[in-house]
Amino acid sequence: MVSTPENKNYKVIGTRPIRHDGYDKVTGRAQYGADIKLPGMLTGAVARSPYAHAKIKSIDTSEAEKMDGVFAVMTAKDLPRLGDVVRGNSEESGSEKHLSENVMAFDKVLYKGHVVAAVAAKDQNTAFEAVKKIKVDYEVLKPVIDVDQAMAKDASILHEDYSGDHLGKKVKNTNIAAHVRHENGDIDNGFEKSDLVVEKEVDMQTVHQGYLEPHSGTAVWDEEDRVKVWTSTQGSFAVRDSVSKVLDLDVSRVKVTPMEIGGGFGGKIPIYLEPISAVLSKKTRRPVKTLMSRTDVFDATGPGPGGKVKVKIGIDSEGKILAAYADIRLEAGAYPEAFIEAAAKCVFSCYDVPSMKIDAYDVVVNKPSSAPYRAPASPQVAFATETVVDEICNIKGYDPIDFRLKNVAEKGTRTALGPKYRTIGLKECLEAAKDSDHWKSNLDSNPKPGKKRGRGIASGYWFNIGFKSSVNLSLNPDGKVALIEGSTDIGGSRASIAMQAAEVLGIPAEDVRPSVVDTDSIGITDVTGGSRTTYATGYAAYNAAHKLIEQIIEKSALKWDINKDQIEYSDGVVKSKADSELKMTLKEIADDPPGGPIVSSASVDLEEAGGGFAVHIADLEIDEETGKTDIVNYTAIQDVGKAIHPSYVEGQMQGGAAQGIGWALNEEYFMSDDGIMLNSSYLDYRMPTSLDLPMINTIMVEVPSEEHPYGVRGVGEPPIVPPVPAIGNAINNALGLRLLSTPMKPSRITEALKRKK
Amino acid sequence: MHPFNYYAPETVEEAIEILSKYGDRARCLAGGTDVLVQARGEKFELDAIVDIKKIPQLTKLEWTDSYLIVGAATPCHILYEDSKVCEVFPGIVDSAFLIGGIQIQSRASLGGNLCNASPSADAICSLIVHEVICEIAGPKGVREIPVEDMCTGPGKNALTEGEFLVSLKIPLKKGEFSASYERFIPRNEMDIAVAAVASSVELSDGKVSSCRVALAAVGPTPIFAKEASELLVGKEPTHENIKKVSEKAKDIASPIADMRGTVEHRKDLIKVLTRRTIEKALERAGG
Amino acid sequence: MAENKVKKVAVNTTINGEEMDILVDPYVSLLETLREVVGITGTKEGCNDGNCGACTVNLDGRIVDSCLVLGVEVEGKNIETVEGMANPDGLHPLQQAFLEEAALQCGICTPGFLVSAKALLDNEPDPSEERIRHWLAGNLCRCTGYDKIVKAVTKASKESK
Amino acid sequence: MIKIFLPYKIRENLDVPTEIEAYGSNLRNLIDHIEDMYPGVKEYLVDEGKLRPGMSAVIDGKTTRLGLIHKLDNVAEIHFLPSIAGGSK
Repeated sequence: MVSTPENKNYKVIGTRPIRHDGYDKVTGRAQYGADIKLPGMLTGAVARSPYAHAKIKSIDTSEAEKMDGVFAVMTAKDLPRLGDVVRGNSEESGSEKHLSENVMAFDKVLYKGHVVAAVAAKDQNTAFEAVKKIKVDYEVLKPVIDVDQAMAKDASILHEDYSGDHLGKKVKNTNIAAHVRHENGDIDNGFEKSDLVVEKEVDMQTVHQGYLEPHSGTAVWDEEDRVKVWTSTQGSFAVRDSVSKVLDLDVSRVKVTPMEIGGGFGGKIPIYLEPISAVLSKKTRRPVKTLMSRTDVFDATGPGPGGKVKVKIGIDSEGKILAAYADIRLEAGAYPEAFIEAAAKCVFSCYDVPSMKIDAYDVVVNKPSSAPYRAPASPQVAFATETVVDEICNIKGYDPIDFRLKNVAEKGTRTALGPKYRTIGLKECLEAAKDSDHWKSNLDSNPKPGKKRGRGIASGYWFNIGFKSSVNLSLNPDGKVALIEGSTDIGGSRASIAMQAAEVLGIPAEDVRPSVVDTDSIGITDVTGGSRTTYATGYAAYNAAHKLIEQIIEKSALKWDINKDQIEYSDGVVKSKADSELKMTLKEIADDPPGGPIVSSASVDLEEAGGGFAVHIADLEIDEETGKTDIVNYTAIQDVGKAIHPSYVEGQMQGGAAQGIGWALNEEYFMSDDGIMLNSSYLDYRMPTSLDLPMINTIMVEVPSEEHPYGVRGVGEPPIVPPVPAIGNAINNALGLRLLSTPMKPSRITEALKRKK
Repeated sequence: MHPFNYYAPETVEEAIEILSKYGDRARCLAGGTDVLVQARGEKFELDAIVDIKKIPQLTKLEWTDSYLIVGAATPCHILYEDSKVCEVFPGIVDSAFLIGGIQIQSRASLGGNLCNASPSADAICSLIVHEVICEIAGPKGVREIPVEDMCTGPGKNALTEGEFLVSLKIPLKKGEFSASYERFIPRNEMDIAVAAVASSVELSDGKVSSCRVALAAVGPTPIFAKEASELLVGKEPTHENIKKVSEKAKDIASPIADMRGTVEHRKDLIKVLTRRTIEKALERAGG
Repeated sequence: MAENKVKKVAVNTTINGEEMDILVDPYVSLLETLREVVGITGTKEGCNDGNCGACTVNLDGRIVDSCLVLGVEVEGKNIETVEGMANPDGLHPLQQAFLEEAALQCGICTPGFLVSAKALLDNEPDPSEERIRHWLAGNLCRCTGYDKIVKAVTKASKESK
Repeated sequence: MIKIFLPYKIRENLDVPTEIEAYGSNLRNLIDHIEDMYPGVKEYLVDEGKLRPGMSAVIDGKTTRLGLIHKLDNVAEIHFLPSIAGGSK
């Protein structure tokens, strides 16, 4: 497609080497959070609230303390009470008080599964039995479990002590933690001039990231008041910061060693068990490991927000969008922050909209405190926008790709929040979709009797965050390079980072050996999330590799006693420009270099890497009698900037699509009126199995980002955005029915079919 | 989980003795795919678990002149990997092939599925339409009951203290008999039935000489839909006649709404699945 | 009811070809036995109720969810886990194919998939895509969308012929 | 002069037009200039000598990571926006 910024033929980038950590992961050697074993280690277990909303009147731990094999019991009294300070301005907003209360409730439980106490015991079964003996006296309160209930006039209030920020005004006694607005142009005029205005409201149930590895937290609190933590996390430094805040310790007293991480998708950014294990360790002077069950994971960790989104779009008679309005109400869960600013940024991101207005509400409800889930809030808003766009195309008979191309956002288009796009590749994705075998194929319009087929298309967006990353390199005496980084590797990032260093150094990917290390051993590195890792940590590796070359040249100059301007480096060889006989391999220069070993380090604090766009095409088949939907053909098209390791880029596209398909068709928090999740197991939280999906075709479009030397854009998040609307649009195509609630499960389809008749 | 001891008796008598001693604080362990999950989930507290797989007749398939006798702890895969069972009882195999995934089928048994008495159990409807007889051993000796009398409520069965299910006797039919089981799940595997139906038919001179329809996940126990079944007996298996059975089955279904399905959807599904399973059974029976 | 006295049970079993005597609490799962008693942690816990397949092991030639087997049940049995797949000559063709096809992202489900897929290929050298998908339906993966896993199993089946 | 766009809530509460113009050699000076024209704005943008937590400045399409020391050479427009959380709460 477009040439990359460095504009050259790559030797390493774009190839598909075996990932460095792969051998440990196919042999069972890789150590994940639960796999750690320390000498004298005890097992922790937590007591959780059976109620979604209640005041804690008292906690009696005496029976548990008396049990054989129980070493310590803790409650929130063992944690410092923190004030309400807003932290940071980047990925770590929110309040310390809420951070701490979410780890363990002080006065009030705000969701079923909220931790109220913990024990450390000789083994898991003893710990579980002890937890059963902890008696908590609750005053049960009425829960609010969705945005309508929470925003109602007489709603039960979660945070009596908290003020909501409603367009800059402090408001007490509200579950609306924030109301923000963005305005751009004159929408009243825009709608007035419109030839057609379409409005839809979608309703999305809470969903879970569903990572296969439950959370864990292992800690040792030593006599010097230093806390060592081992955990499975997307960000060891984020854990260090959070743990130090909750325990009121200086960050340097906390050392976090990241274990291998069994999936996260945003959900392994918050802390849960780490401070609990630490306090239990302080009380017992022994290492403590605490694990979650699958039900705990569903009940008490990071769901992606449910909520309601209303979108209204007006077009002129030529099919150009004139105005757009969005009303976004998302569930934050128990504590504020439902990613409403991200929602606002994403809602009209695929279109050039001359006038728009967005109202977004961050609403607390009695569900677990929501965590980022892969492009947080973007799928929710895309469902509304892409449904409206599809409806416009249906009403006017427009080709859905042509309409999107006519209104496409591209470089220079003003985005919803105001700033203009830098180079982006949505147009190229739409063109690739139009040109794809899938789009050109005939939808089998004559399926088996009783079955209907439909095709849907949708676009989606996620911006990539930048932020801080650090990388150290050292040239080993054998001429190979050790790469030290702080980005926990959730799906092949060791490889994609090492490959960027290898490209700079002109050596094979396998000659750069990456290690992910603890927080004492590398500079600050922000979370593996926000589609930033290959971009930002890769950029740090790129810079560090260039610095390493500087070192190599400097030391060669010393060794040969010539001016360093006379030396050039390429592909693992240092040469004198003047004397062709004078050259050394990396192995030769690495063997006893003058003035000490050859090392380098680099750190970055980056801006966003231009946005990432995806376009998905879904063909499905519906059994009209049962409402069962099967995906029969699926294609994911995405601007990936530059695919460093194409296999893992495809993997992100396929995995994101699969999660989105699950979200569209079956996944939901099925809540009782009391605020209890009734389907908190893999049996009833229906994630797709291998038999539920077809092969997922991928088309990687490469429009390089302007902000990265190789043009990298994040690739992990955009692919979860289009599936929900693509499937909704395909269902409409098959049946002539608009389903506006997720999941679009069989019973909803048969009900809608009956209503239609 | 409350700690329990493990017993692995090698005779029926030994098993009865242990079960009698512990009463409701003991459970049999066949495949463990339900009992271990429930013990862990604190559905009940156990002091003893009695592994019955070491009693030879509990894991045996035996063909007699009148029956296929399936040991109660025989894992599902034994059934669907046996070509004779597949040929003679495809309806039973339908169920055995649907319980859980491959891992579960290595362990889970029809007997366990029956004793667990879940309203949505995949095996029970098939057993009902095959007129299976349960052979139960207990302190007072061996007794036999028809399978439809086994489930007495959600998770409750007809076994009394010290008793356990030894085997399932599936009667061999002389005529053109076959059966089919189908469940509806939103996914394609690893799911619990939203609604399910098993149907069996026996043909004689182009007419249905016997028919049995059983429904799951639409009542507190799997239901033998007797009144629906009877509508086809003595009739030709026409669309119109099958439709009457389906509609009656739908009437009989009395589901609840829960996370797995709505009342209306479940009732509609019963109608669809009744028709589909009867048609499939007819096709298999050679009709 | 008097306190129920529960004693550990001695179990003789063979794990990845190594016969061993272990002492287990009668109520703990084979999964916990492998991880906590034997000390091999390649077998993972994803749900502890038989719905994810992360703890799949091969028990006397059949795959099972080790969370739904008691440790005491494996007396005299033969267990194979992911740790037993590679041999001194190298990786099993499935392990190699998973690496080459990028069939893992986070890797937590990988041991279960490998053990399951090996049992399939041991008995059926040339399974169809549909058969592979059906066989692996008891193993959940949240990262890959299964595409590359199915391709890797297909590739290994072709290569081990 | 640089075109400046302030968040809705600041405009609404301090009666600032949608689009204003200001100048400064760096972001700090620019904010001081805005404050001269529209007293009260600085309080929303700056806290303890840094960009206020939760506030970001997008300079010609790129969110600054340098904050108030960001030099403003050849800059056309700056959007002050609520920063977007994507991490831990």
